[in-house]
Amino acid sequence: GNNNSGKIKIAVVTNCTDPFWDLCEAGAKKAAQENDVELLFRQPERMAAEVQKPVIDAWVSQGVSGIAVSVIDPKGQTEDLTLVAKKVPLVTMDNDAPDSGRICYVGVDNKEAGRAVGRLVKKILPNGGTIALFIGSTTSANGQARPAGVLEELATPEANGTRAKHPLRPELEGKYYGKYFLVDGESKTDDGLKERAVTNARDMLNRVDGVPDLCFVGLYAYNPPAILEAVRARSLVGKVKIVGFDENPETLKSITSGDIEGTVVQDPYNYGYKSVEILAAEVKGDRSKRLKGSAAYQVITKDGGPEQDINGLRIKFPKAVDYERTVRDQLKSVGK
Amino acid sequence: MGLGRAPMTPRLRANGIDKRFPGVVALSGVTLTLHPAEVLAIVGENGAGKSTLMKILAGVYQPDAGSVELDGHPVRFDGPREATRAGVVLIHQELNLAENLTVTDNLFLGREPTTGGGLRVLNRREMAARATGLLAEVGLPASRASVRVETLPPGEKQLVEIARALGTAVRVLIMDEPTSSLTQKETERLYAVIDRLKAGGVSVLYISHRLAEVVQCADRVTVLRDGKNAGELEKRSITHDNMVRLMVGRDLTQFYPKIHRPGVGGAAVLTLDQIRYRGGPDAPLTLDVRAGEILGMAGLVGAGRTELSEAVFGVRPLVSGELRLDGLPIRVSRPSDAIAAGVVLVPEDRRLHGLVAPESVGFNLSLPNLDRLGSLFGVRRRKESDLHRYWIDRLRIKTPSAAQPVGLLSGGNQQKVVYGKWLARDPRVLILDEPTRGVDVGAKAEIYALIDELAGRGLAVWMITSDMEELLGMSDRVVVMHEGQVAGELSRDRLNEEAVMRLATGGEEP
Amino acid sequence: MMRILGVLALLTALYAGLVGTYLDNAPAHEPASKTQERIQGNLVDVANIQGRYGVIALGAALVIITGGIDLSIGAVVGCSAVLFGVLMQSGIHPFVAVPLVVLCGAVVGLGNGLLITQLKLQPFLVTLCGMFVYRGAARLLAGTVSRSQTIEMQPDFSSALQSVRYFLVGKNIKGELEFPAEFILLLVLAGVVGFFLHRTAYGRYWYAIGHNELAAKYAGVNVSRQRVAVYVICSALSALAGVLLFLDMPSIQSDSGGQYLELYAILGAVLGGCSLRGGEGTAVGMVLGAMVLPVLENLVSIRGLKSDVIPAVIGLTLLVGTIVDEFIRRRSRLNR
Amino acid sequence: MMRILGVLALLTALYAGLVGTYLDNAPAHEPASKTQERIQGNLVDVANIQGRYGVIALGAALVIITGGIDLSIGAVVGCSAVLFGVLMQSGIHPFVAVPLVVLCGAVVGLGNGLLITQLKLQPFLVTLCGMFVYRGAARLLAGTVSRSQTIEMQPDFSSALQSVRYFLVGKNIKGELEFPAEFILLLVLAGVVGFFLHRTAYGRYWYAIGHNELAAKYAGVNVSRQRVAVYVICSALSALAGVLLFLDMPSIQSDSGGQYLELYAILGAVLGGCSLRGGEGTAVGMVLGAMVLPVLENLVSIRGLKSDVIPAVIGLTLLVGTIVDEFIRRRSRLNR
Ligand SMILES: Nc1ncnc2c1ncn2[C@@H]1O[C@H](COP(=O)(O)OP(=O)(O)OP(=O)(O)O)[C@@H](O)[C@H]1O
Ligand SMILES: Nc1ncnc2c1ncn2[C@@H]1O[C@H](COP(=O)(O)OP(=O)(O)OP(=O)(O)O)[C@@H](O)[C@H]1O
Ligand SMILES: [Mg+2]
Ligand SMILES: [Mg+2]
Repeated sequence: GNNNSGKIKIAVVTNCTDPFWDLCEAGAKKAAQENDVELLFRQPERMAAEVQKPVIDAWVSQGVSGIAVSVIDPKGQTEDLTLVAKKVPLVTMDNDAPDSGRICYVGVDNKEAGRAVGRLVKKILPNGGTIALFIGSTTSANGQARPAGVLEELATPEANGTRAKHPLRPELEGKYYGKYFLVDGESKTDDGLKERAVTNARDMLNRVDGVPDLCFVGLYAYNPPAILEAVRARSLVGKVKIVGFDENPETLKSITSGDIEGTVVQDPYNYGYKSVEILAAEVKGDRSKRLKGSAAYQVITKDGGPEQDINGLRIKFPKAVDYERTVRDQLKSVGK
Repeated sequence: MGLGRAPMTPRLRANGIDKRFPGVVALSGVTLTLHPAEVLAIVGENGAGKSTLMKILAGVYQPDAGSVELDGHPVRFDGPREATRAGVVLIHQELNLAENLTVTDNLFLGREPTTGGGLRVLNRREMAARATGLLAEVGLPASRASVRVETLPPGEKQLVEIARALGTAVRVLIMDEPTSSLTQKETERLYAVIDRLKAGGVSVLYISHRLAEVVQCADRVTVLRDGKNAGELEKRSITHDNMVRLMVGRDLTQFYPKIHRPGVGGAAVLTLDQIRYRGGPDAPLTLDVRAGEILGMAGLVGAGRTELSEAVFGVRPLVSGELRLDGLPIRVSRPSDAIAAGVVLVPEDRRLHGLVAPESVGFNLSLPNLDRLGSLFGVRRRKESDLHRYWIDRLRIKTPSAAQPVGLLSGGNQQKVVYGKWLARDPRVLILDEPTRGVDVGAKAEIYALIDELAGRGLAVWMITSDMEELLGMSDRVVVMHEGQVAGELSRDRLNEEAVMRLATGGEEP
Repeated sequence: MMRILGVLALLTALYAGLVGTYLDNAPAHEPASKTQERIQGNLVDVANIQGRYGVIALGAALVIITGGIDLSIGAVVGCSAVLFGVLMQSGIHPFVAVPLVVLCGAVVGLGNGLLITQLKLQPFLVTLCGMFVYRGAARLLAGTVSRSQTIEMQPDFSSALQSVRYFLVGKNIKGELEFPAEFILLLVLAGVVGFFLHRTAYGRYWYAIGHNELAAKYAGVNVSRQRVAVYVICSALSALAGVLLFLDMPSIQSDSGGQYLELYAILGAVLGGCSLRGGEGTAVGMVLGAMVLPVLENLVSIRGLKSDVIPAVIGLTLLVGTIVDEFIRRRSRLNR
Repeated sequence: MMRILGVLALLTALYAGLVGTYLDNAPAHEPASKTQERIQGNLVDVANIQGRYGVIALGAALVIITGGIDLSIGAVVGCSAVLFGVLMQSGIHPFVAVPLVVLCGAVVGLGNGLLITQLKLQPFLVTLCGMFVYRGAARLLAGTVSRSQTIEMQPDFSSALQSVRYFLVGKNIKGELEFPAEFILLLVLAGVVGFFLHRTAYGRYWYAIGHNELAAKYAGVNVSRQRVAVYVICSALSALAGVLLFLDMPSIQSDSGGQYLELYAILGAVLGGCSLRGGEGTAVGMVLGAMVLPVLENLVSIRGLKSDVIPAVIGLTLLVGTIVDEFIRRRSRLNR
């Protein structure tokens, strides 16, 4: 007999390993304690459905009472998740698979959050400019939704993805989204390699050398610090604006110091907390915890700002210093 | 000779040495005594345990029982390094050189002259100076010093090994078949080296299957049979017949079979017509190998005999000219083509080219014959084991079973496996490159009888050999090579050592 | 023979651990039959994955037996999976697409083999370049492919795709795993490979080449042809594994599908008794070797190990397994 | 000698392509001196990365020369980077931490080497297990480490860390890259390695062991000790590279820092003339070989190639380079 065998087991499977998910784990742990359930938390080695699936299968077969999954490819995974949802209560988090029969979704709408990034860019470069997007991969759901959101926001109301050469540097091909010229017309990917994230930014800096009104956008958590590292090495801090995504501690610190303009965060701590809370309640037949719609992202800048209603969501604009403190406290509980 | 005086303590003594390998008792209770400044020859059949004993003396193996004394003190070498330090140096039967390094590097490998203390910076000047001297001792030109070993022919590699041993502070030099790939000329130079060592007080253990050499250079002979001492011979009683009797346990009378072969001089089976091959000499070469004859081919080390045979066997691409079998042109671009045409090669270096050492005797016997053992899609087990049994019996291959890894057999028995795999194919032309390298007298006699019988039945045999005795004893006709070219041809009645040597060194036909 | 004992011991220990974990963790009230059912279900899941690993391990092992190596396996798996999806989406019937993909795999292997034998390039280098090239090819073909996306685009293929899926992967129309079809496929393929390896002339040639290429050549073996054949088989099997991956997994991302599988395949082959020096290995060993990693991964998941601990546990288990294996072999050699 | 010509040709072509791209793309009005400055800036960037690659390529090459292989390089790099951060955070002075990390690397190499020589395990297997184990160790040590986090926890170390950074990585206090310190470090280390390889008895032993282990053993070389030494050097160099990585990157994630570097290191060594069969390679070649990939990656990204095309282009270029190299060598052999 195992000393845990009496407890209810709640499982959380993320889409990959990342400090982002450490925050989520912290939240999940907290909720597990409060609800007196056993938590199984797993960050699979790579962001690939083929790595995630065996873990989900193993846990479902072992008889967990509820499972939360960060979906990688909603369309592809729907069928499998439907099977899962038939056996145990399923919560999707971070990325949704709406048709899977999940009981609810915990997470922001990545595309909406991407639009918030676009708005930051617009605010920094109101008269247009040259931008570059950096991301790990564009084959996952969030890897597609975030750049799409950014560009959609930039494109309104004028040009949308019109092919063009850069007005000052004709060798640079790209696309116009509104007044913004996207170099190469695509996001530069680094396949999750942090070192390559730096070299990608560095090479881009070399190419756009001398171009005014630059803004680099990093859409995975590690991208903004990587961009900043390259910008520093070229002594271009302040000249090249940086906008990020997610709450990487380095990013938050650099926002406070003014080297990065801002970032859009998802509050993964609450993803973990809410997922476990909902599932634990569900086991007891309590459906009241279920969430409706998607959660609100937050926009972090140096100086913060008042809350606003945007597209039906109540959005907070905390100061970077404050938010950094919150994150740090959250992380402490997982010992990171 | 003046060395008859009885020394006080022997230089090296081995007492009651036992050594077992899985399934094989290699040595049991072997005793050996080696006096200072003495050449002691060890003879015995293949698998008698000679190499094993030498490896024990040189610290490569540890004995299961028994003791070794050096100058009266018991010693136990935990590795070749310690043995070398104590002055016991072994030249292995198989070549052991780092062929990617230069000759000089190999001469000093493991004991480089260095400066700089722990940094062990090579003292290149000293290396170069000493290398020249060492090479000169074995008769290699100084120009070889900076050449990568892999570019040397086997004979020269063997000389490099010997030179390397000479470079140590050697007190006991063990040479395990040093002459198996040497021609007469180099062998004689080796005798001179041995004489000089002896004069300097060095003791030499000398293993050879060429009994004439033993007669010429040994002071004493120890004979091993089946891993046991089989007797000793003092200088005056060292004769071919005495040694053979002790080794084999019976008399071997007819050593070189001399069957009258009417077919000699018959139709050419294999014709090399004006061929030139890649890496060979510029001038074309023409040669016939006739049915039912044994064509001997002589030449010095590096004369290009091996290369020529490889060109015929499809290893070296032909640049021009034509090969004909029974008068019909054949295309040979890889060994399988030659084999399909009935031309097979017993290569010079059996470990490299002849055998898949870790695999079994049976595996090796079957390998080129799989197309005949059922189809390629299904090897008929019964037929295969019949073949194994037949050839193991026929060639008297000494092995516990057909499943024994061939690399664990003694050298001579390995050689017999190579014969077996080819003879099982019923070839038309049998190319033999150093056919009895490392083969004991008894087995040699068997192989000679076999070759002779096959030739008598119409097989064309092309025998490349550096062993003068073998050449003179077996050949129906001899072709002598010099610098990649045919220097001359000698029919049986004009065949003698002097004529061969003259042609081989570039002299005129008598 | 002895080479198999070590891996057998390892597997036995792992399976015992797996079953033990289930029994320990079984809820107090659960009837034994139900626990057994869950164990079985999990073993079938694992067997299916083992089957897929095994298919590539067979290919890797053949290449290793001839003294070569193939680092492009993972990329070929990924590329084939993507190709399979793209072919069907472009209107090629599944029954045609499967052999076509395997054929493409064979062509890839032919390329590898010819570069290695004709241009005498090092296998490690050729297949490492291949790893980039085939990964790149996958990315050029598509971003993400999945069954559901394919059926959406080609609804006609739905039932054909379903039957292919049933026979190759064992999943019924609802996506439930009915039997470990991939493992059965592995057994069939291992039988074929074993037949070639142990009963035909070709097997002898491969062993001979692996031990001593020159001696094989001098014995009349057409070394180049055999080498090429082995690379062709390896890549064709990898392509087949790509098909399996597509059918089994919810979705395939072109930038990461099949990643690392070359290492797992080689690991399986080596655990199963192949030596990277060539010339050694048995078909039974390959199957057993390939079974190790999936059951090990399953075990660590089931036991709910922390994500951070998992790599170390896997590495140490494999290492201990290898050491045990070596000792068993050494002992058996002494006692012979 | 000839082994170097091929890689030289490849490098020349790549550098010519790089400079050509800059010249082609230079804005019409830009003075030549400015263009040149930009080119130089980029070359320094690239050189720094080449330096880091080179350090591990040296280690990989030594192992390869003795006929071994080390697949744990990447994991050791990552683990050392994390360890470096953790040590400093726990109060160990940077000047002490650097040698300590390198020492730990050496201990890891000792472990690899002893397992390989004493237990006679296959290097591929041991170091593959090592890859898991050391990656796991990194994850157990910490999630993410970074310079800024370290300085925050140990403000006293700030200036020492900065000077270490300046001398090893060439970045000043503002993070500007002033000179390619990593490349200079590589040259120094290559000098040392070259000295050992070509001028001392040890080098002779390594070549001899790689080509014919038995010959070396019979010649009285302590083969095991030399093998162990080489693994120790390789892992120590990897650990040094980990320190460099920590100093050069904004942050290191324990789950992915240094990933794939073993492949890049081996690739560098092999391009530089090492044969995986052992016994071949020169120090100059190693440096040149390690220079290829960074400049190639830089070239493709400077030219603005689409992310999806890049892997294929890199793979094909390397393949063509290898083929050219082979032809040059074959030709030189014929003309000898
Ligand atoms: N490493 C080994 N493992 C197993 N058996 C061995 C090993 N080495 C030698 N033997 C066996 O021990 C016996 C003695 O072999 P050894 O090599 O000493 O013979 P030898 O007298 O040198 O023969 P040859 O004249 O053919 O060289 C042979 O039966 C051989 O097969
Ligand atoms: N002087 C030389 N310098 C370098 N290499 C040589 C020299 N002479 C011969 N070789 C090499 O030796 C080989 C040719 O000799 P080959 O082995 O064919 O002669 P052989 O007459 O069979 O001699 P052996 O009796 O040693 O077998 C070739 O590989 C050739 O490159
Ligand atoms: Mg012997
Ligand atoms: Mg020869």
